[in-house]
Amino acid sequence: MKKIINNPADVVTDALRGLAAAHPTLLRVTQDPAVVAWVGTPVAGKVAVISGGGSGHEPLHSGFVGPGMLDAACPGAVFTSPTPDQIQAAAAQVDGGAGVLLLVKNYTGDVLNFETAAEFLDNTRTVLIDDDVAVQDSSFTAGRRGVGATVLVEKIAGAAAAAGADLDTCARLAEAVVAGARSMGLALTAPTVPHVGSPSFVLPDDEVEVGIGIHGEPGRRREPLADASALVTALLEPILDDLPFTAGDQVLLFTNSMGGTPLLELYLAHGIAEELLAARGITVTRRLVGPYVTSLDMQGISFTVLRLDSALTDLWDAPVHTAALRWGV
Amino acid sequence: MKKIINNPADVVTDALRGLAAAHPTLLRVTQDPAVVAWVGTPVAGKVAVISGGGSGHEPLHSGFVGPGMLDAACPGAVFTSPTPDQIQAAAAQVDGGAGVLLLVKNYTGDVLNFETAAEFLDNTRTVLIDDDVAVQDSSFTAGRRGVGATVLVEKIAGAAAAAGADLDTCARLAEAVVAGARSMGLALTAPTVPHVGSPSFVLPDDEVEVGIGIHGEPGRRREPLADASALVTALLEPILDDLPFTAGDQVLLFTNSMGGTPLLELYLAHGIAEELLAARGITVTRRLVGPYVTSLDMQGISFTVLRLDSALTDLWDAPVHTAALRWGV
Amino acid sequence: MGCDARSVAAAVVAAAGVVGEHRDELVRLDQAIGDADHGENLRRGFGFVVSALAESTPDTPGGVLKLVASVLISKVGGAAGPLFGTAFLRAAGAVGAVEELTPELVSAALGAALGGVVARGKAAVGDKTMVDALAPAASARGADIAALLAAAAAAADVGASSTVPLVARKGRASYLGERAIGHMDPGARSVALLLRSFANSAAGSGVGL
Amino acid sequence: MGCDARSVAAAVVAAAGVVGEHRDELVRLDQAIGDADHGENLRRGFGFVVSALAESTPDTPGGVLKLVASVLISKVGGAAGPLFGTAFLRAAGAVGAVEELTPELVSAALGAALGGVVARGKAAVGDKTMVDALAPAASARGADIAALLAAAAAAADVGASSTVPLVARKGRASYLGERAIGHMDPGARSVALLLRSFANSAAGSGVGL
Ligand SMILES: Nc1ncnc2c1ncn2[C@@H]1O[C@H](COP(=O)(O)OP(=O)(O)O)[C@@H](O)[C@H]1O
Ligand SMILES: Nc1ncnc2c1ncn2[C@@H]1O[C@H](COP(=O)(O)OP(=O)(O)O)[C@@H](O)[C@H]1O
Ligand SMILES: [Mg+2]
Ligand SMILES: [Mg+2]
Ligand SMILES: [Mg+2]
Ligand SMILES: [Mg+2]
Repeated sequence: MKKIINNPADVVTDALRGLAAAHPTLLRVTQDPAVVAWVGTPVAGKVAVISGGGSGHEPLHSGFVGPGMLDAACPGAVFTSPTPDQIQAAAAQVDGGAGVLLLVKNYTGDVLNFETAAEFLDNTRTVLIDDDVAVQDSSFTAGRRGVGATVLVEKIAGAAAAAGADLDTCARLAEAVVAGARSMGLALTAPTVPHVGSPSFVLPDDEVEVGIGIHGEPGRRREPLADASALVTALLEPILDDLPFTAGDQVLLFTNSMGGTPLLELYLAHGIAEELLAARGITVTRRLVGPYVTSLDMQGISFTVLRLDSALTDLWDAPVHTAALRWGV
Repeated sequence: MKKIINNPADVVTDALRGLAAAHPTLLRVTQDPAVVAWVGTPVAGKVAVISGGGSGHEPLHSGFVGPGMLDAACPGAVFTSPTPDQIQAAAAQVDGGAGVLLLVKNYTGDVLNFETAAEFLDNTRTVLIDDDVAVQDSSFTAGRRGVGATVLVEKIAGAAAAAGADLDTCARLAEAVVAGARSMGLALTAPTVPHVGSPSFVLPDDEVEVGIGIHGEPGRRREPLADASALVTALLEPILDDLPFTAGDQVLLFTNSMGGTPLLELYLAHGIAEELLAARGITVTRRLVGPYVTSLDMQGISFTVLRLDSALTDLWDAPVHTAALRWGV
Repeated sequence: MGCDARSVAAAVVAAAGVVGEHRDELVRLDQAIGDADHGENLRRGFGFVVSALAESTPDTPGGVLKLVASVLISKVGGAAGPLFGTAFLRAAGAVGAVEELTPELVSAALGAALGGVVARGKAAVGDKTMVDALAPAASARGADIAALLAAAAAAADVGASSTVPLVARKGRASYLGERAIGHMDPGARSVALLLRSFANSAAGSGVGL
Repeated sequence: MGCDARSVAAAVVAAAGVVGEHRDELVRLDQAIGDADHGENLRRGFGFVVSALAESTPDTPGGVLKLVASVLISKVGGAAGPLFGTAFLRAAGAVGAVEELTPELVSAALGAALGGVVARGKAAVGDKTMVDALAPAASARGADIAALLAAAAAAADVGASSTVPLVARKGRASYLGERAIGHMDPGARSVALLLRSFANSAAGSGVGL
């Protein structure tokens, strides 16, 4: 394993120390339990927006803490949902008296730990994010995973809270984003988890994993490596057909790197995706391109498409100041 | 080779199409010759700031085009300096009548091509960037490479131009940044150039290349893989000793990913670097952490340290709106 | 020698050792069909449990089980933290405040643990989760605690093995569809390991647990 | 048959073919001590040259050389684009507007090319660059153009080989220090390849180039 780390058991603690050092005027980082909060919290009378999840997906979630987005993030161990302790500590730090919105990616561990924390908290609402069309949706299973849409939910709910919306409204908007967003990803290589030391799966040089999540789990199927146009199509068609997105829709197109993909390839893929959407009569009015929801060093991409209306667009455009996403301020 | 591309010969063209699609209100992208310009150019009476270089270092340089930074960037083929045609076309597009500042990384190819272009242009100033302490400085050699400091030069010169400084002043400030900045990097893995298809070098699992550049060239020496503290020290000590930086200095610390390094590791390294500088009595007053000067999918890091005074700090803090760097606007 | 708080605590410490020994195996199982953290999660969690017990051991078996529960819930995260935590919490509830466990109480504890896991995770037998090991274990019977736990451990082993050919309906392996076939569920394996360790402790200490 | 614009153009087209055949070799040489683009840069550049010549062939040897120069300068980039471009540009200047080349003019062209490369790149013999191939080539002599170019190509081959044991002082290989030892300079190799191809064209066409 080649990593720039000291003790593998301490990577999250050590990285949080670096995060705190890098953003002293923006973030307040506490360890044990680990919480990354905006220095301006609590904001009296504002709904507090909290998310969290396993580490290894950076900048998710800590990179999205700041005015206009998350009040706090709870980083778990690598690929491990945070504990109720962390979530309760985060809520105690940032609750401004107007309620706490918990944005939770739909994984068993995340759901259970946020559920436990919520039992100890007053006036919370939980919104589950489950946008991954690679997973069959069914009430008999764990259901769809939360992946790329998480960033969009966090941005839009965070903007609503910043604008003074109440807890119900923030939750409703977050749910609207979840309802209108679909994602799918593929991997060219597997990530290497620091406490494991070997790649999470082994992929031959001429194959890709299609339908991957963000935890190094193998995908739904392996396919031969194809050219960018074919790969982009293999991801976008299931996304568009699922909601479905149809001609006349206005959408946000989010082209995400899984971590190790060069920006050159990411923009190349984004260009193909824009052409594919245009050919379907779907108008891209907002876009996000970059490594935002990653899986350590995994090479691969995912797309998220979100149907926009003017309210969501305005909230997307609203000022945000975080380590990883910033505009208007 | 596993890449999300179509024809390897078209990667830059295809990626530029995606870049244009991703940033329609910010960037104006022309092909053949390839130029990425801010849509607001030319700005009458403002010094135009232009940079460029081989592709494969994204977001450098195209991701730094926009108000407050570059007026235009000239992306060459992968790891190949741009042609004089591109540079002349860029100047023709963005020259606002107050002169053109050419920011050039010190590589033979970049120097020669910008030199040729400048012969055809009126009222230009060229500033060479050569911050890499891994290379021995000598007037009998190609001299030091331009690496991480490039972002800092582009930001500060761009801010000066935006504030109305004249060509001489902009050039002087760019030179001040070059004079006060030092960098060094290491790699855990080699990049794979699309038109080659195999990694640029082969590195055993327990070795790192120390003193690498940003073109997949091997480094100055190989060393055993060590823990993060040792690796960070191996990069920072030569940087600090070179200028030298001394107790009492106020600096900007730029912790850069070579492309494939997880943000978790990057922040971890940044934290160690902050501690090391603090132990030397050097005060970090500004920081930048992220993948800004990359070498395709290479895993590795580099540090750049820039001595700041209040003028440089103000220019660093000035609003900037580009694809990859944005604040205050 | 009765099965008091001290012996329960000793059994938990011994189980923590077993978890440590099998950490890599559990990581590997989770790497195949999950996210490769199960072994590390349990190692970390039981490490905290051992520290907590070293600091102060509660004076009833139920107190020990409750301490284990609260450490696992608050320190582990992931799916295993809340699920194992809930199992120990319900087990603690089932044994109440008695000074010494009986076979009936152990049986009740296992049933309560299963009930807790099912209540939280909503998995049924056959979904390829720890329930596939815990459910048969909870039905085991025995004349004394050692015999009961030996039977439970044996049943859990069989249950864990039964997950190999299954497609998963719960947990992370459910994302894989058919590709989960052929791999043992890591949580089922860890349940079997814990029960085997508890059974060994019970057998070693002579009478009960 | 004299060495007119048409034969010079044909020699350039043939050289483009040789560059294409050796593209991977040149990439490999540059991968070892540079950035792995030299073969691709020359392939791309000479591809444009061939297209430009196909569109319209200038009517003097100097005109052809100047067209080659301007395509290489404007289309290649990197170090090789301006350096080879300058070489051809100076060569064009040296032969002027004559209709047919003579051995003296070819010799002058090689000398001018070398002068141009040195003026721009400031490398001396022994710095492990294309100068190590071009300098000995420029000193070659011959009774006719074919003989002259054959001598130049042979000298360039020796010069290219002489770069193997060197530490580089110019170009990208200079960043490697001692680690550049044992590798041939890619630009020196491509100079040798071009001159060998020109020599073959000259020999093939009977008299001159
Ligand atoms: N809904 C569920 N019900 C019961 N057990 C479950 C459920 N979901 C997951 N598990 C168990 O949890 C184990 C995984 O634990 P762990 O790897 O620690 O958490 P995570 O899946 O969050 O990474 C699985 O092997 C399975 O036995
Ligand atoms: N200063 C110089 N003078 C002469 N030749 C040089 C100089 N610098 C580089 N070269 C030649 O250029 C070659 C590299 O060309 P190329 O790979 O196309 O450009 P780059 O180095 O920009 O990637 C080297 O092998 C060397 O022969
Ligand atoms: Mg996990
Ligand atoms: Mg190059
Ligand atoms: Mg797991
Ligand atoms: Mg090269």
